[in-house]
Amino acid sequence: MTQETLIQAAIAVLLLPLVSYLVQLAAGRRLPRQGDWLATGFLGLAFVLALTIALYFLSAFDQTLVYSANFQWLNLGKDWSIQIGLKLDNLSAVTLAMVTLISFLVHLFSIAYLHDDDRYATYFGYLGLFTFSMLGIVLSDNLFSMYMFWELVGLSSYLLIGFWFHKKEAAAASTKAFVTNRIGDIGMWLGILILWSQFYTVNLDEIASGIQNGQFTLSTGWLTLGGILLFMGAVGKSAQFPLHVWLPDAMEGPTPVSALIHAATMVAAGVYFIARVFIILTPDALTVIAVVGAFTAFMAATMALTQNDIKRILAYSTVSQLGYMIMGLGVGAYSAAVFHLFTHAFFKAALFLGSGAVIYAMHHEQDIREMGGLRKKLPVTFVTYLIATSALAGLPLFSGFLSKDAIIAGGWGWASFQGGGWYTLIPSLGLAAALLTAFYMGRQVFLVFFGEPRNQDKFDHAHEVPAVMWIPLVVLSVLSLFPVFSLNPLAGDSGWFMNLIPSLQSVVPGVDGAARLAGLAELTHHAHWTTVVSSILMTLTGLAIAFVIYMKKAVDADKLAASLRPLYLMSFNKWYFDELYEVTVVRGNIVLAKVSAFFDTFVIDFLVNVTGFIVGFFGLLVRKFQTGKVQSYIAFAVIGILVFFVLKGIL
Amino acid sequence: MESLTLNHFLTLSAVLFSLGVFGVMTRRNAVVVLMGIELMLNSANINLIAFSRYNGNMDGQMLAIFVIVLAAAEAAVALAIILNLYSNYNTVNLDEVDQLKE
Amino acid sequence: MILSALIFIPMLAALLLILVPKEKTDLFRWIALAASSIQLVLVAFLIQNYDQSLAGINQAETYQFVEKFDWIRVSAGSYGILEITYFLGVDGLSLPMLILTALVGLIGVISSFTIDKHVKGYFISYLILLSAMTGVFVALDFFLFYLFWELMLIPMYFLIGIWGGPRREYAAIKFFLYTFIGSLLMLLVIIGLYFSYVTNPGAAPEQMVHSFSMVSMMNQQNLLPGSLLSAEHWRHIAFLLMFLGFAVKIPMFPFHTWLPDAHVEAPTPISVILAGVLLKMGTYGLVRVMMPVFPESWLYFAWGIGLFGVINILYGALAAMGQTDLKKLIAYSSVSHMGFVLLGLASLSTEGVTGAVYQMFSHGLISAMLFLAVGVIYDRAHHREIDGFGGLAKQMPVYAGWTLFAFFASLGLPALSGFVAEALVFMGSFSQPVTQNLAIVSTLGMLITAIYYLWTYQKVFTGELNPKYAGYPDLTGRELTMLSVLGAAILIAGIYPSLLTDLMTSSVNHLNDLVKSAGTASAGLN
Amino acid sequence: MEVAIFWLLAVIIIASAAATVFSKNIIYSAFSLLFSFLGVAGIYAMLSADFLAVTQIMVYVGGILTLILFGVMLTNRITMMSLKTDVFNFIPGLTIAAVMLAGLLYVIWVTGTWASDSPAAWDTTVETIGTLTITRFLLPFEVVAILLLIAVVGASFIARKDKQKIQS
Repeated sequence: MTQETLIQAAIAVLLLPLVSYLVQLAAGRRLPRQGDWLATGFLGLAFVLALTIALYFLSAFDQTLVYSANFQWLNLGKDWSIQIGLKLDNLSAVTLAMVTLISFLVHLFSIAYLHDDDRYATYFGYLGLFTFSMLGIVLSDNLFSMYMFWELVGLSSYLLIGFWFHKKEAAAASTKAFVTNRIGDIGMWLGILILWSQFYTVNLDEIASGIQNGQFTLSTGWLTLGGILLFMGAVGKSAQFPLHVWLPDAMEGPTPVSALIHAATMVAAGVYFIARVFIILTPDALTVIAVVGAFTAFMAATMALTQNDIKRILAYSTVSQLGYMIMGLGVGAYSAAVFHLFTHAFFKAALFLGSGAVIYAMHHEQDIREMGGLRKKLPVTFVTYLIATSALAGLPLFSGFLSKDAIIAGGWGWASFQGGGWYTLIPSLGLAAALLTAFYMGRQVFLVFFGEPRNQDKFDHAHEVPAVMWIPLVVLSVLSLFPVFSLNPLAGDSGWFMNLIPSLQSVVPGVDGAARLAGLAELTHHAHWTTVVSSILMTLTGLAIAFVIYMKKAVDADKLAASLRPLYLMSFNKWYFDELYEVTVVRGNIVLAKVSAFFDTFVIDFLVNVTGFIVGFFGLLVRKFQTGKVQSYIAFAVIGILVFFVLKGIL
Repeated sequence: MESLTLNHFLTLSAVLFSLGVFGVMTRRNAVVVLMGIELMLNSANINLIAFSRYNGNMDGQMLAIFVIVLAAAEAAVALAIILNLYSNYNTVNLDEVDQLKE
Repeated sequence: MILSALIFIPMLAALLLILVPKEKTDLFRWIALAASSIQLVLVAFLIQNYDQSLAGINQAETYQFVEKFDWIRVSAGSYGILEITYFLGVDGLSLPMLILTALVGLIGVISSFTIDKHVKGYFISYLILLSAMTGVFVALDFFLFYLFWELMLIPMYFLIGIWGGPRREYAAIKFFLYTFIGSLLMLLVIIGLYFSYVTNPGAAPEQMVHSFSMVSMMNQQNLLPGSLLSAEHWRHIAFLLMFLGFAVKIPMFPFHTWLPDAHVEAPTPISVILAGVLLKMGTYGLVRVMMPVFPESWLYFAWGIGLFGVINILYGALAAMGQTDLKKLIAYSSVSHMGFVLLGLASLSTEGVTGAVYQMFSHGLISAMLFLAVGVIYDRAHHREIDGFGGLAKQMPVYAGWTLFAFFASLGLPALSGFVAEALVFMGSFSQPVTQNLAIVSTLGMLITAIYYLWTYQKVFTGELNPKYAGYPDLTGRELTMLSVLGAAILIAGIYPSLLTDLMTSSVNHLNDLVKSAGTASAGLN
Repeated sequence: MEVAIFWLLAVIIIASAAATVFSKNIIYSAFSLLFSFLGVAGIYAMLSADFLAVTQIMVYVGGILTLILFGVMLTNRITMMSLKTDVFNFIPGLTIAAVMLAGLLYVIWVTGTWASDSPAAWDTTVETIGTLTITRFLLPFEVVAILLLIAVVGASFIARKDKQKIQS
């Protein structure tokens, strides 16, 4: 394949979902079956093309292979212009395939899941728009169009989360998602502005080479700030602390949408973006990123412990897993983090679609306390769910283990590279989160699929889902097995993925990129086996605790909760973040707005009217002279003339 | 007794003008006000002609002719207005006519 | 003659309307529609024949479609020769405004089809308004500019005062007085400029030609030595006075309070015109007059102007969030968005000024669309209380979709025109040291804007359908046409801005260079 | 001789003008105005403006004064109503007039810089005025003529009794 063909194929992949969106919006309702086959077909076609591209890159297996093309979007007659283009390298090629695959499967799944919805056609249109925006981010070779697609992702998530807008919670959740994301976007935009004002280009490669050549004239502190600001975008999109609050609420959207958001499109965008700008981040910025990531991983895992909504547990697990990826990037384990993005995408999509299948089977019951024993009723779902859970919990032989292990190993390596001490807290938090993950996933699986049915009525009506729903589950769970990525079930770094997308060398001046890279790799390698052992131990411990509590019922969960009541409440109420934000940010905003509106009406407009009244008052005063008597007018005229002449004489 | 100068005429005209102004401002009767205006016009004419005479230039006299013509026109229109006023208000006392205020 | 045609065709149509009997209401509508369609066609012709490489601004010979005739020429002895010319021309700053005027004017006519009170008077006023607005954007003689500027006031006063809402008289008088005071200040400075500039410096005093030509005032070598405006402090004072005149129109904080009142009371098509075109006249005045005529004052006050821009952005957005009336909300959002224009112009960078002009264009389209959208629901429900609706998306899905489109356009969603403008303004203002701090603060505006639009959408369109509104029809064909035409324009301008920026690039760059070089020249003198 | 005539005329003019202004009886006012006009005509004659002097007598005395008298008659029915008319705003009016007079005198006597030499008197001005009227001042002459016509028409229109009002 020539370069042109590849680029054209990539453009086709990008545009097919958009075409699907436009067709669905314009004519979807009039098409047979409301056009679901058309939208799904478009995505299938896109996937085939993307897979071809990815296979081409795989077969070439060249770490430096890059194809790019761009065009001039805006030229203002100066010596710079805004060039927008796309870049195909190993990372974007495989991501393209991953996104289109998951989107395709979600389309397929939705055919059954939403078949009796009023706005069935619109729904598929929105899915297309969502996929299009994400693909745009993946393919962009520059910050500008990345930002544009970034915001479009925000729009499509708004549309999809609020798809059932007649529910108040859904409408509120969609607003919350968009606004929270906007906060991050502002940071990202400021970061872009810092780079723009230095280099007058938005092309990532040109920025990187500019930094490398020392054309960044401001101090390194500015570069760190720029990096942190760019990271803010990812904090919003990838739901990192402190902007993670939108993601659990986003569960108000249809379940397949959650799968799309959590696995392939929205939250992945943040991590993908940081991976794209990774080389220009200073060590200080990376440390901030690592701290935020590790903290998020741990915090979200604790929140997931006590939730009862099947989707919310998964939502917090997503936040937690994203924390891992961010932490991985922060500690310099670039390829491990990107690797985790992939493995996570598949098993998390499987989990969400699986939970969708459960909810579908249980007639829209989402509370895991109402479930139980479903493995007999939903055998396919059960098996796939179990595989995906194992991958998420980090059991060996599953993909999740490979990538998670690589990240934690990277963390240890980084900690010792930095000199140990407090830095070891980062990988430790990661390990702790691994334990918690194993526990809450175990809890979920035991409560949903094992034991006795707790709601007999709903249980009796449950039945296995149709083929369009379980086929995606099977595909995704197969992709969660270790051989897909690495033939060695205990070491991800020997697999094709981490060799195809190796770690990158920093271009920041003052940092010996090559030495840093080599040092980190060396130390990570040392930490590998201890990590394997410790993380397996953690996972097994977590699962064992869950088993003891929820399977054997050796310890009563309610009593345990009561004895640890403050901790339980803290977890159950999500660390009171929503309440905190409600009291400070939201209320503060409303108060400020009301004060402004009040100020405008009663101070500024009042002053305007007072000016009017003053003029009016003088008018009244002057009116006294308007006696209506001709002679007084003459008198005034004469006086005026006299005054004029007197003044003329004086001056 | 010294000979006449321009200032003599100007002084005469000034006194006449002031009397006219006084009349216009203080009299109630519209007809008398009109007389005051005529006095003022006359004083202006005296000035014009005096300057004309002492500058040896006919332009002043020409202007005075036009002033007289205008005075005639003005008197005609003003009297018509006064008559109209009288038929509408039944008075020619200007202090009772203050509709202009509104 | 094409520019004269552009200006006077609506006026001729208005004259024609006077002859039409009062009962033939449909005929008024179609004549107005025809006049404004012809305008659009003429503007298309202008674009077709426009040479993008010519800059205009202070070079009279690079203006295009120029019409210049002596109008009044009086010899005033030792004062020299006083001259007023009929001088029209187009450059890269006025062409986008003409496109906007023609497009929004046409949409306004279509939207006026629902007016059924004194139809004749309405359309006559409307067409005169259209003429005056077009005239402002093509006049290159100050006298002519001022004439059109004032001419615009009168029909606007009647359009608000007769066809408006319950408090229409208050709003109309407030609008009139506010803008009138502003334009008086402007007139003062225009006269000062008139006597301080000549078109032939160096000639004998009797031969000096004082002209109202803006172009000659933009060339500082035409400044008469020893005249009032050759003193720096007087120039600054004159600058501020004139700036005030334009600031009222923009409207700039704290002179903005007429806008919400005027919008709330004005009928829908007039709100469309008011937000879509009229506000742009203020900022157009800044680029057409203030920057090239007073370059050194502009540089001197740049930070302050930018600061007021930021206050506009943030304060307008916050005030918008606190509103309960839909139209007021959009009016305050206009205040907020016009702040971006000020910020961009203050930055004096190519991106910033391009962004500012682009924002003028884009905000014209977007606010027109927003007011149309509000008009749709007002026509049905006869109120505009944000809290009084709920769940309309269920009942009127197409309408909800277009409104959401307009909301997102206004909050700066990429791929829509507002984003391009705001992005350029941010880029420009951030890259200039003078306005960098302002740019950082103003990004908060992006957030607040998002919040209030989405809250509004949430309150009005989502949730369970309020049973009061069940049975409301969705968009009619006419409403859909207007919204989709504007929507398409917004989309095109957002996806491929080069279509428009190419028209204005050379003018904007020339303007920038002019202001900057004049600033350094005067710095060298001091 | 000349000086004596001037003073005589001046006394006549000012005395009769004062009588016009101060007199309480409107008929007295009108008749003293006549003397004032005649005095002014004399002053014109002294200033070698013979044509104007004659015009003054014809237009003012013959025309305007007659008009005024008509006005007096038509608006003050002698039988029904006192012809007396009083003065109001006396003090302010007097003050303003006095200040004005002071100002004028100040300008004339103190700051006036005009020449006061007396060039030779003209024999007769009629011919010059006639020539000037149809040459240099033709346009103002025509304009004034039209104005006069308009005034005549306008005056008769305004003074005309409103038919509707009479009927009602």
